[in-house]
Amino acid sequence: MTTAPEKKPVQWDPTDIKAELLKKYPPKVARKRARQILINEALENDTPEILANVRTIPGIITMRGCTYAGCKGVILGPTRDIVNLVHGPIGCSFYAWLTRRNQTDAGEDGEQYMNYTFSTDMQDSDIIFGGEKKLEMAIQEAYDTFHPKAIAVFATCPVGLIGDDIHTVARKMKEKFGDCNVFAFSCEGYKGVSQSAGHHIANNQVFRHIVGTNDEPQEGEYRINLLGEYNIGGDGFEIDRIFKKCGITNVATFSGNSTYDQFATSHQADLNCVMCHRSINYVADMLETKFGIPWVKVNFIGAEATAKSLRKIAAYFGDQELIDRVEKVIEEEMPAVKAAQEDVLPRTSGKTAMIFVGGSRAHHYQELFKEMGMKTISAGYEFAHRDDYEGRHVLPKLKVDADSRNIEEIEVEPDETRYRPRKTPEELKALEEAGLKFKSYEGLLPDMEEGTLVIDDLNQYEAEKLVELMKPDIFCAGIKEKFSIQKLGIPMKQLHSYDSGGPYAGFKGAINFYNEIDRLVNSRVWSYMKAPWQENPQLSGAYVWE
Amino acid sequence: MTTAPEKKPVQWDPTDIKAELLKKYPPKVARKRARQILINEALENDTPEILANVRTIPGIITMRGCTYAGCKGVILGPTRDIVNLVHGPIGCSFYAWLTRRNQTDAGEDGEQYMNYTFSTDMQDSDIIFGGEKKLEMAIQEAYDTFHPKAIAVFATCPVGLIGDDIHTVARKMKEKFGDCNVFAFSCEGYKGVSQSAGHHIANNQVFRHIVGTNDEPQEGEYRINLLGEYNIGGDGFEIDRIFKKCGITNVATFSGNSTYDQFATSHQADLNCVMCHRSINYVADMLETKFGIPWVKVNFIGAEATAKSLRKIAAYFGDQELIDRVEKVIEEEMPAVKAAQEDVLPRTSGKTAMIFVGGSRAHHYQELFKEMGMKTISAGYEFAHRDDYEGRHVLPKLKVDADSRNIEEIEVEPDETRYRPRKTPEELKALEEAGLKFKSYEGLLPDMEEGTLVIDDLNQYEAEKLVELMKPDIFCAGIKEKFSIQKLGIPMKQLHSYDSGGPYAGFKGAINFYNEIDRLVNSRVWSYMKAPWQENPQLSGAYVWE
Amino acid sequence: MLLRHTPKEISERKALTINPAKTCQPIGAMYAALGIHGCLPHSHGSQGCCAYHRSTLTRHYKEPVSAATSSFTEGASVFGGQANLMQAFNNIFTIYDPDVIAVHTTCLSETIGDDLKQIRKKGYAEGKIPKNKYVLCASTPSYVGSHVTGFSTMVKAMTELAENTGKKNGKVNIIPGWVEPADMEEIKRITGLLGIDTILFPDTSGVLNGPLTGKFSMFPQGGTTIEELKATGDAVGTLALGEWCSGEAARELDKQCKVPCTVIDMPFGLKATDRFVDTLRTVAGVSVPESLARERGQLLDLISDMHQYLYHKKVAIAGDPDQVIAMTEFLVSIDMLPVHIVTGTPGKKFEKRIREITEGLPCEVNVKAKGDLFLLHQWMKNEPVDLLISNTYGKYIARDEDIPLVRWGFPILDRQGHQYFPTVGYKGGIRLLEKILGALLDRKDRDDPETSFELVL
Amino acid sequence: MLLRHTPKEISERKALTINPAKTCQPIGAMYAALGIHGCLPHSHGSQGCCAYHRSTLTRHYKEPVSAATSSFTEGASVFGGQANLMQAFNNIFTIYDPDVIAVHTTCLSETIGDDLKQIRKKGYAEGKIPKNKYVLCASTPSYVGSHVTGFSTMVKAMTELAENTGKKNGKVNIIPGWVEPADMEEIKRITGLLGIDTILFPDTSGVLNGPLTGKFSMFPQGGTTIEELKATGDAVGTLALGEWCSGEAARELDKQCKVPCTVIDMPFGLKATDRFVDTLRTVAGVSVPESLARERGQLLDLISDMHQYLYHKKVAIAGDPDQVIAMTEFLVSIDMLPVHIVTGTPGKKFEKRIREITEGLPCEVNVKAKGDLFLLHQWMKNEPVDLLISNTYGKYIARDEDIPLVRWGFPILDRQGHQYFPTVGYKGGIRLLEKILGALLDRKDRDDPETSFELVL
Repeated sequence: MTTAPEKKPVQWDPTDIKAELLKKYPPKVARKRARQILINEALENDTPEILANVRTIPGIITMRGCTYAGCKGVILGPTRDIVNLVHGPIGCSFYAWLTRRNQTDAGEDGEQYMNYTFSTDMQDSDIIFGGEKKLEMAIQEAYDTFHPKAIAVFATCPVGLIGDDIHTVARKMKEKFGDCNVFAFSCEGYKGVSQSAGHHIANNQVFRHIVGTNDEPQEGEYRINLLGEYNIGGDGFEIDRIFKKCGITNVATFSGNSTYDQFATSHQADLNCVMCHRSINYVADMLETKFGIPWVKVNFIGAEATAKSLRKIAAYFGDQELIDRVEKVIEEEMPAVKAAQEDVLPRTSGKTAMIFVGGSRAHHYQELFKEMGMKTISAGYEFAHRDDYEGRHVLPKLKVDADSRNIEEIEVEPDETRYRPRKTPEELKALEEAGLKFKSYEGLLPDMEEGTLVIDDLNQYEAEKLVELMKPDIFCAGIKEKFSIQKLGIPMKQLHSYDSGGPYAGFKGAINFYNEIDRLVNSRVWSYMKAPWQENPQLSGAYVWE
Repeated sequence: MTTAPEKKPVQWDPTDIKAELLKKYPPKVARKRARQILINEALENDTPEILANVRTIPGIITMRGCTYAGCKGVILGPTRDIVNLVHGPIGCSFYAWLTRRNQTDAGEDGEQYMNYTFSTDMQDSDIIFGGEKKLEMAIQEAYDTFHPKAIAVFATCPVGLIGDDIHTVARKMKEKFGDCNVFAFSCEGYKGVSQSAGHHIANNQVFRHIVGTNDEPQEGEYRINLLGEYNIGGDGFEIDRIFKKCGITNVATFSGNSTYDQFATSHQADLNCVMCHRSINYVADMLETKFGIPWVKVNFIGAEATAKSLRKIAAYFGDQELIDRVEKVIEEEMPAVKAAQEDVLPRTSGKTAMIFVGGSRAHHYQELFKEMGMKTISAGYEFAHRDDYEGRHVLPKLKVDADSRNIEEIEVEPDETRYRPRKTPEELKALEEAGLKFKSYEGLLPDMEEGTLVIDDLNQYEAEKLVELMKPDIFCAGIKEKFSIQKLGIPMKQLHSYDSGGPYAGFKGAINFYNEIDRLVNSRVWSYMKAPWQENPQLSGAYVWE
Repeated sequence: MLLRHTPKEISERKALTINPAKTCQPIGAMYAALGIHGCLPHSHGSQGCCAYHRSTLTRHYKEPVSAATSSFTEGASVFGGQANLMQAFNNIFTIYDPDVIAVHTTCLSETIGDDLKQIRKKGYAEGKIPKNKYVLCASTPSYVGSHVTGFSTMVKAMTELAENTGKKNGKVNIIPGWVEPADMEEIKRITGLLGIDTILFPDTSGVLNGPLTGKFSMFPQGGTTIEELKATGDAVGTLALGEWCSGEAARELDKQCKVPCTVIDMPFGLKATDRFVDTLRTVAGVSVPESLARERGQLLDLISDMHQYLYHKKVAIAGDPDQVIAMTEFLVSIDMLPVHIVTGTPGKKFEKRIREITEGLPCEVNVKAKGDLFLLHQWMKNEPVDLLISNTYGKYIARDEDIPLVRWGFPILDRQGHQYFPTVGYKGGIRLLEKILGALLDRKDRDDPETSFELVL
Repeated sequence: MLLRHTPKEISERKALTINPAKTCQPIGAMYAALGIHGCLPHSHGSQGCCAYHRSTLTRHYKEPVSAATSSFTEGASVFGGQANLMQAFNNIFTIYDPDVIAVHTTCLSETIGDDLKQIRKKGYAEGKIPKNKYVLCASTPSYVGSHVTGFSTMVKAMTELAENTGKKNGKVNIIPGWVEPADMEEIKRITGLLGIDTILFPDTSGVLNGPLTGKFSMFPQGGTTIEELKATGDAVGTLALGEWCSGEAARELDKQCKVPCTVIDMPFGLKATDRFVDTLRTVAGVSVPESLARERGQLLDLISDMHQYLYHKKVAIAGDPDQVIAMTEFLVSIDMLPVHIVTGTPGKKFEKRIREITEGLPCEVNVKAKGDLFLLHQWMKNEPVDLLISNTYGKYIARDEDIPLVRWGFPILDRQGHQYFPTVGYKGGIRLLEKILGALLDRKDRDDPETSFELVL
């Protein structure tokens, strides 16, 4: 494998870059974007403020999707035994059909609707006369054909506008069936400012309609829930493999490879581990408030991060047997990781990356790049909030604006019968003092080097400029961004869906990632950009044979 | 399915056609070809004389192959447990590698070398210094690698010329190995005038080196050998299916799907059934002379012919149980045949065919066409002798010419210990009187209508002319002929290798053939020859929209 | 089983669509708009629509697909999207500087009743749209028709630019319909061989099958230019390929500019290509050159050579109406048996055409417009086929039923080649045939028992 | 198992060839001769040779292949074939009336020592060869080299016709080597794009990929004409593609007519095509047009888009030297790992080139000239691969080892398309890549567990 020809060293000053990015914008746009583009100067507990979770500017070619995508696509998508029925014109259902690479095991019961997509395929008559009847009939037909445990209904843009009352229809059908839970999501695409609103709507309803509805005792010790892990490319499978090896019981994953019953019994877990802070931290809060389950932030992206997260869980339970077992697992898994790391390091060290995804991934994946000796020179989120950048300490300061006001916040009280604090206040305090932080997330900024560029809601124009100016060795974003970046001769890795790869979580995932990035940044392919006649373009003007 | 557009009726007189075929030839060529092109006026027992089994004229684009092809390709090709080693330059081995569609079942012992080809790949040094050493070494390497029952060595053109003594090498290696029979064939390509010489050389050596070498008693009643059936497209499998159903034991097929041991025990059969008269009638004679096994001509091409052949066998054995069983089998098999026949007849009746292949196929296949209501308006053989056209009564009259003189005729005597007449002369006479003819073949001519054209060793030029003038609905020959005929818009069916089809023998084969010919003569495809702008070629010369 | 819950028994569904064989209008409008040079498609609605369409087109083409959105929020949904669109005009022309913005609506903006043309007027009036720039408007409610309808509507919107100067320019308009960039290139090659001066619109060749050169251009070299679109009004006639995709635009041109039109099938397969070439020859008064006749003969040659593997093989097809009609005719013409035929797009005319084409076949034919892949799969369970022709979503059915799949149509998300090799025209027919034969023969090679495994096919 | 007797253990074979990766000279001479317009190839030997070559070429092309033979009998083999050949000259010119007969020898006529040129002389002298007709003579003993050698020898024989008038005609000779008719067409298209006036010889396009029209022509429209062959002597230079196939002829032209020559690899894949185009550009002093650069960029785009499926996949290759060298380079250039490489044609230079190309790969590479498929199969049993690239005979190995097969080279007896779609040039590279990806992704779709079955690839 040969390395692409050495690039010319690019001297850049972050201030200049920022100015360059803003230069072409109309003044109003420039002013707004200026607040979303930040030159990092985070110090411990002192992070600069960034504007996030605000409207995308019309006409700007954005990376963002909609609320429906966050709700149906991201959160409910990977639930395998729920029939997810989209109420709306056909497109919304079509586009969310199998495009996210959530892997799913049909399990012992064999219920697996992930490969299907269901829609009411609203027609103009439904828009004019209302679609409730059709929705009701569609629910009935789904029930008659499949007899699923649950049917979830998703509203698309016109549903809210024409006033279809999907919740009433759902309730009615649930009562009619008796053996099938039917519930609905008011996740019209225009709500909120990004997918994030959809996550919230989805999680609220899952919490309201499923969580805590099954008190049947479950087997297993060291019982946790894994929150905000969607089993893209099999990440969840790898994490579950590690949990199993450690003897940790994962009661419910929210929501990769999940089942209805996992959500229903998730209140029986003793610890909530939060992966993607953005999409689910409020569920962790609600689970604590209602059932008394504490939560910690974990990260299984990166081998070291995985080891650290496992140790956190072991420390929480405090059982020496578990602590030993976790250490043994880490000891067993790390040699292969180290070997892979050593293999790639000579080829990857000193290279640079940019990451613009998520949620949390723009933060988590920096761990993996660091393990490869690569520096993330610019990063940002697509749909995060300020706390994801600056840490949870800014939460009280966040303002509720017109868009976030419309996203329901559930008021939760301790459950009358099920609330059970897992640790006494003293135990919690002792754990905190021993370094185990609960309900804590410091955000992206403190983990990035000074002078790096942190940009919220990056758009196509800025992405192209950034790449042109800073010439990273790799750029990470989503499918829409992939090929415009690659046209510039820079390899691009999707970190939403991982292109074709994965898992990248856990120990085996780290190895996969090292090799994948090695492949990308060291491929011969990027060295062919110029044809020989461009590299040596002089023309003889006549037959040289003559 | 639509029928191709009705052709203009072609009025032709066979004399004119013949004249037209000969017109362009140089006088010497015309004179020779005139004797090979015959306007049929055969009456029972009175057939006109045709010139056959003579040299192909140099420069003429012939359908014929060589002696090596007849020996290695046709006869020994379908023997599965013999390592067939070609001594010569690589080509001869390469071309005879898997190209004939002989089907073979690896059987219980699992020995199956058909998918391999073996060669000494002679180099110029071998030509200069002799190839015996290399041959010896190649035999040794084959033996060491595969430990086969037998290794057969085939001479290619240069071998005879440089004087390699392959028979001595074979004998030496046979003695050296002890458990592997090694024998050789002097089947240089230039011998004889066609493949036919190669069949003869092959059969002689099989008879000399293998037949009758295994006296271990074999199981089964009503024991026959099937001679001259090569299991192209699975014909032999279908015939064996029928035999099995009838309770007839097929000891050895010469040589489709055959094994060494089948040949070795074939002298234990009680009747020889000859399919392809051309390639093997002399083996039948030798088996009768040496072991006392009578032979009858059979034909399993055509459902009626199959029934007739089965009845012949049953009649020979004369056992009522067998006779009844054969009738029962015919009764069971015929309804499906009749149904298929009735299905195609409305679409095939009245159509015309030409057949130029073989051996015997140009005769046998006329049966199947007749069953479809189709007339064979011209036919001929590629490598047959006069007796195949005119019947065995001409055998005494055949002259031995320079080419046939070189093909060995084995002198056979009754075997001292193994000769055993299967029937008394009285029994044979009684059977003859009851209509069962032994050693009898009337040839092609009596079975063809008067005025049809019978042409020996048809060549490309004549084929094209024939098709242009007589416009048959289908033409049958080999792969070399296929596409020049089809370019004329006439479907062409290979009857050497059946293109991709088969089996066409037996009852199921008949059904296959009806359907295949129906497909060919009624395909829509041949109706598209003219583009619409050719069918309606007037030009407006300007935009019609204007 | 991937689709383990699909029962063999078919029960009527009146309200529930499962695994659709269509998507909604806006993506068609976006694809069509990409066929105009220097055009930025714009989705007037929630930003998710635009993201979904860009993602799907990107996955199909493995190419950048630039498009903007009005990024509706709840406010816009209540008060109307005019402010968003005005802001978008300004931002787009300032930042990306396209020659034209092609705006299409969504179910959202349609439901609230935004009037694009009125907003455009305002855009010009307030200087948000520069005087020398263009904005096309297409009303593409997602709850009517399908992606095909959206395509058709945007193509029709292009005719707005046509100018009838009163002087014919001698050109023939060709509306290719929703075909691949490589198909559009092939249509141009064929008209070039015929020596006809044409305007092809839309034309995504050079836009969605671009090279990798180390440079990114938001507006690649390809696409029908504004000048060409203007000139369509002076053309001598319009040849529209595919009633569903192209008929409306052709008739609109006739209505607006008195350009006479002929609507024929898309030129997939022998007969439809014959009609395409013959129509062109007739209307333009040219001769068909030997080179093109040779391609026809090559296709025919291949058909006849391999007929034994095609004959009476049963095929299930899912796709868009114009494509499926032409494909069905092609299959029938080569003696194959299309037995289950579905399009997601509504239209009784589709079923009628299929019935006509398949009349007299020695088998029952199931056909449904506004059908879905779930139904097609059920049909296949009841009457198995030898081959499935569909977009990539068919792979789940193909694997479950162990049936070979030829990927054809939109979207193809898991194989490459459709960008580069046409399936229209005679050469395209050869490619289709190569694909069909490859699928059937690969299966044969896999399944043949060792006794009859074949070297020569 | 189809090849159930092939042991994993490799023992050296000195005398026995099993399942060869070559055939003998004459078929190459016949194929080359078919690339001359109005030429009837003639096999001077036993009639079986001619029958075998015609059959093999027919099965590969599914086209008529006309060729004559001297039909040696035992007598001719003893007394020499002169009488047969004289008779053949007379018959052929009388009956078939070709412009030229291209005679090649066989092991038979070589062993007995027939002197073709002397017989030709006699043929002219005795009027068996009309004055205005031509006879080419190629000595192609089957026991030397391989079919590639025979091809090369006949191409060299063609240079006999070259005439050096002393006045350059401004043309560039291109000797394409043993490639498909579609490849020859593609080479002409590329030189056309470059605006270079060329003489391509031999040229089987139009000969072995003809149309079905209801007419049969023994001498189809294609092929290099005698006039063109004559003009090669006045060309400004010769570009020979492939040392094995074309080097000899190019050097002969230089020797005879002082036409300078350059021998480069066959233009399969990115880099070899780059060199082909760049050499043409340099020697002809032309600019590379944007259209060709775009094709290059498209190939590169596809490589980069699908690199994840290609990267470090192991490949076994069997084929002819010029082709295999170029293919190996292509695979290395796209980060695949060609690990087992066999050609049947002898020549240590082959192994040297392959070693150079594969230097530094992170795997051991097995390479053998004068090897056979039996050995390749044994290598594959010891070090399994992800893909096999070979002619049709590889299908037995592929099925036994359950490895996907891309059919490429000669002969291809069981699939169609090679006649119509080139694999040379950038477009050909896209096609090769499509085939390779198709094979790998079909396997992936077959083998992926249901949990990770993918919609988007």
